[in-house]
Amino acid sequence: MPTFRVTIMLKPGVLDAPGQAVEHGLRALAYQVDRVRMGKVVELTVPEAMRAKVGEMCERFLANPLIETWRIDELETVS
Amino acid sequence: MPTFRVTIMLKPGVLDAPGQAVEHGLRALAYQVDRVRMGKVVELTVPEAMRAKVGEMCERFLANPLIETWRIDELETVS
Amino acid sequence: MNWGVVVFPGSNCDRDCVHVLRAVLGHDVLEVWHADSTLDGVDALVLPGGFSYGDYLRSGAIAATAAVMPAVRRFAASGGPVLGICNGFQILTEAGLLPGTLMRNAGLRFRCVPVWVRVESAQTPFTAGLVPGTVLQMPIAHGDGGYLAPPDEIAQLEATGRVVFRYCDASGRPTEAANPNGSVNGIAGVAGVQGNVVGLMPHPERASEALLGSADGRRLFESVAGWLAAHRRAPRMAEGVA
Amino acid sequence: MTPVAPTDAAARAGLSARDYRDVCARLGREPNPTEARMFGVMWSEHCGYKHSKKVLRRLPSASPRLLSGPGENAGVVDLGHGWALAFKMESHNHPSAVDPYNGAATGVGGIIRDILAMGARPAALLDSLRFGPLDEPRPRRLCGGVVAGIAGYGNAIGVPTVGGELLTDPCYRDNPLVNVACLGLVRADRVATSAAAGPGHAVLYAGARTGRDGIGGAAFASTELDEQRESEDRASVQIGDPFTGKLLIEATLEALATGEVVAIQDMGAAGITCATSEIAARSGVGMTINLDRVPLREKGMRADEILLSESQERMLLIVPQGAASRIAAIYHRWGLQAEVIGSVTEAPRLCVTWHGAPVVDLPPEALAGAPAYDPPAEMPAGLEARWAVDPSTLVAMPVADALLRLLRHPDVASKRGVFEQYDHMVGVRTVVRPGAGAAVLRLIDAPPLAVALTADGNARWCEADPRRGAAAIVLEAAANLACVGAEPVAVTDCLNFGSPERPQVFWTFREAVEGLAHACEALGVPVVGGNVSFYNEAECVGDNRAIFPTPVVGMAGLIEDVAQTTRPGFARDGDLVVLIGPTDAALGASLYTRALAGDVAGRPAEPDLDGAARAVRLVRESVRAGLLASAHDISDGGLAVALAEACIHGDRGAVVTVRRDPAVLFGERAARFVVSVSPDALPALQARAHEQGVPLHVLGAVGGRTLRIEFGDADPVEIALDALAEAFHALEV
Ligand SMILES: Nc1ncnc2c1ncn2[C@@H]1O[C@H](COP(=O)(O)OP(=O)(O)O)[C@@H](O)[C@H]1O
Ligand SMILES: [Mg+2]
Repeated sequence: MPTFRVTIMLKPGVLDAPGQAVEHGLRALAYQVDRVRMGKVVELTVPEAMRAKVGEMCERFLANPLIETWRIDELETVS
Repeated sequence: MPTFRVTIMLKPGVLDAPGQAVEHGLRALAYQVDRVRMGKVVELTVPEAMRAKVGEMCERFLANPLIETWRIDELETVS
Repeated sequence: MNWGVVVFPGSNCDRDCVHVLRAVLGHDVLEVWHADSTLDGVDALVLPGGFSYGDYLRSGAIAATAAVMPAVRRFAASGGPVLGICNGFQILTEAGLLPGTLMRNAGLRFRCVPVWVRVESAQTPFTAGLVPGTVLQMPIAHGDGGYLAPPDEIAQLEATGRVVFRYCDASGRPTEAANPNGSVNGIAGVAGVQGNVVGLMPHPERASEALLGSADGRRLFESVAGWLAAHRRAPRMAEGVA
Repeated sequence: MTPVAPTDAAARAGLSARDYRDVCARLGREPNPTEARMFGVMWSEHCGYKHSKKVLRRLPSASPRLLSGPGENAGVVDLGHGWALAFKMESHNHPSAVDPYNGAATGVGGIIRDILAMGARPAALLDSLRFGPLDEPRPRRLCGGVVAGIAGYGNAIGVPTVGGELLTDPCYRDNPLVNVACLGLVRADRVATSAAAGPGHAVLYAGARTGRDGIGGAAFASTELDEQRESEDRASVQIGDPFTGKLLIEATLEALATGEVVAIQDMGAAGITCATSEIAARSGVGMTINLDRVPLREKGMRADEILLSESQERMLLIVPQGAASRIAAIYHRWGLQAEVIGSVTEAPRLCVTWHGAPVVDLPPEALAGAPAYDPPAEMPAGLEARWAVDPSTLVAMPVADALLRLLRHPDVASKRGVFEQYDHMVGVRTVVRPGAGAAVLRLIDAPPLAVALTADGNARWCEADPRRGAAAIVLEAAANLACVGAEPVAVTDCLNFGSPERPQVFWTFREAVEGLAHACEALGVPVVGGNVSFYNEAECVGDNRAIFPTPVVGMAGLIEDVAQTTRPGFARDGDLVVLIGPTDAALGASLYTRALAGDVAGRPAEPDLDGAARAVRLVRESVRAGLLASAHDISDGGLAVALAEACIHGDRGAVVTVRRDPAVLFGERAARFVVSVSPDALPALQARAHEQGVPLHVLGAVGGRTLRIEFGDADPVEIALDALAEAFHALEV
């Protein structure tokens, strides 16, 4: 069965408060960072028949199109 | 400046409650899914000098080594 | 009248709402299970607060897929009064019954504090009995309460009187300091296009008895009976249905 | 019998040679490796109370109100009007040190299931926390993670966290303390038990699936922490799922409401092993368990892993065979697992099979009844020398500076940054919210009854004198309850100490228990349950040493009429400011000397238990009679801090006159109060005080926008209300 990694990030322009917090945290630990963005990953293993539906799953459920963008990568199935 | 994508997933065997809940949601929407795993992504843009430190940042701050594993990929810098 | 209170897995204010509607207001209450497919006999519906499905993925996202939601949509479409409180508000936005979304609080922390909101519109079942400008004190308790919608949507909401509640100080001034979570324009609650679906982050059920510090929230629930009468959706009891 | 040397299996299981011989004696044979591991965990200090058992018998648990005492999962006390409360405190110190968020979150989940096991609906949480100095990075990180973990779990399951404590000291730098108490409400005739299993009954597993997490966690909780172990022990952190925890509460209460559940217990430390052996031992029966029926989360788990897994959100129910499917259906409806994994047998043996083959066969009480030790005790060297120090010579600081420094101190400063992260209102019971003193929760189904809750500890006092200190803690808790008009009905305690194998630590433990016992007897309040956490030792002040002896007390009180409570803040200008209790207090081991001179020097005042009990009663009765406009207990920082707090909470100033003496201003002595009364109510209060033989002094009056302390001489101290409030609210958590 194919496995997909869906990476969901906030749209540019939408305030990424968690990302900013992580940025502060890293600076507090004396690391220099220019920019941090936080996002989610969903790894989906689905029956072959569902392959074509993954985009729809993101659109309808996994992401919130109002504030989020997503990207779908298929992972090489380790069988 | 280099940008890295850190992908953080739960170690195998660690309870993935979010993944289970998402699986439930997808099924409720009549999608067939075999397995769902949830994780986090952190996109870091850091000064060249910090390149070698990214692993340490994960270990010390970005991930919880007790229960999470992480993977670091460098993204082609779009300048 | 007959209220329905939807119980999702992880709802945790359902019993509080039932207590207020039943014991404080003396209304009839039907607990609606998330797997039910009808809302027969319900005059007005509450989606209570909590952490439905753990609020995993996004607050309210998974509950929006629950089996009862089609019935909730039909009820809303037919003009039935629907109130989403806190997590209930998040569920309504995720289900597309209300515009916008609720982001992580600007301070990034869960906040449990009393706040004041100003009633901005009386054009809803839950504010019909209130005068715009009225200041109500109710507690908030949430981590994802920052209201956000695209600028044009916000302009629309403001222009069409669909911003129902706005965070303000005790004297009714909507200041920055009075905005507890970074909501756009200090928006604490909004209504759908028809006005019968309302969502808000503060908890009116926690402010319905003076003993708990405020009884202001009760007025939201009290408004509904009058509104129903005026809109000729006669309460069940009037039809003699127990 | 002939002594046996521990095999590697035993060594792996963490059994000492001595315990291993004991196991062999009880079994009449050597345990197999699986059995040895079960003993290793069940006989760990955390599960077995080997060092504390005998000493704990000293704690009074008798009370006409007691429905279920120590021995059950939590104590249950009758409130009258058909209702009872269940109350219990637990520590999760070691897991929280390793993984602050998950350690604290699972601590909340664990204590909630203890309350649930009594048939009670969890109604409130208290958290008592100790960290190193919060201006250091590691303690800050630990504190942030722990508070977030408690919020993350407690908020999601809809149980309000209505109070607690947060205190800091360098001795907790590497060994934070996370103690959580839960209060549950149950109909007096519906209290559940773990001791009623009968032959033929089905053993029903309910809740989440079993995975590999947290294996050996209980044993881990019983070992000293150090940097190396921190990495090795990672395997044993448990992950909680509050969503499943919430479903488990609702499903279990629904199952209990059928009246068909004969016994129930949570599966916490030592998981299935502990639940099965304890239910069997308490019920005087045996069980046959088929591990193939246990719902698993992972493939390839071994029998001992299944038996010892500490996966969260699981309960074990004993039900009549005929009812099993009905009860299981309730859990299934809530989306949870429910499987019959065995049955109760007449013969008192715990027989476990896996893939058809027997893996365990032993008497349950052998597992459940760990041996009780009599460790050597020895008064710490230098304690007397410390008592000899005169603390009044240690600090030389102007009164105003000292007062503001103390108000800024984390032990005193407002914990708003903490309790605003907790949902303290869900349940619509919270009448008095966190912020000052005890919380008050109304009983929705039995108005106008209410319950007051407080958690208190003072390790400074206990470090200087464990017996006096522990007694004073109980009095402080009672004082907090008195201020809202509540009568103490139940105490639960968490005893956090170093290694009991050190005679000097064990001596302080024994002394502290004596102190708790004396004070509880004086107040006539039973200790209905609690928890002991030993081995709280880590790198601290250079050499490896124990934390301060830190007993923490949770106290629940009954309020007959919720309308009759009062608040700590001054309420009306013109009211008189009155000190109830003796003026003389001690600087020994006070926050004043610890915070301003860095020393725990001198000795705390000898608590006058009888006098304190009378003072507490006087305040409680006066509150109930509506005599007092405000009431606040005097604790850390003494009279001066209490006066400042009463001003801050009431947003009103005051003018008082006292003797110019640090001991009067900053000295500490339990069960003293700052109250305010209208001038015409004063005679009535004085009459009552006289009747009860409680000292009472009118210090001054409420009013103005400053706290003005006069000494009957030329230069009074005057601090603006805003300056006091700024200091008090400065704490960033
Ligand atoms: N960790 C905490 N969690 C929740 N509430 C807390 C915590 N720490 C302190 N509080 C609350 O802050 C107030 C003051 O705490 P404390 O000074 O210990 O009270 P007191 O001295 O009256 O026992 C109390 O209401 C207490 O419940
Ligand atoms: Mg205190």
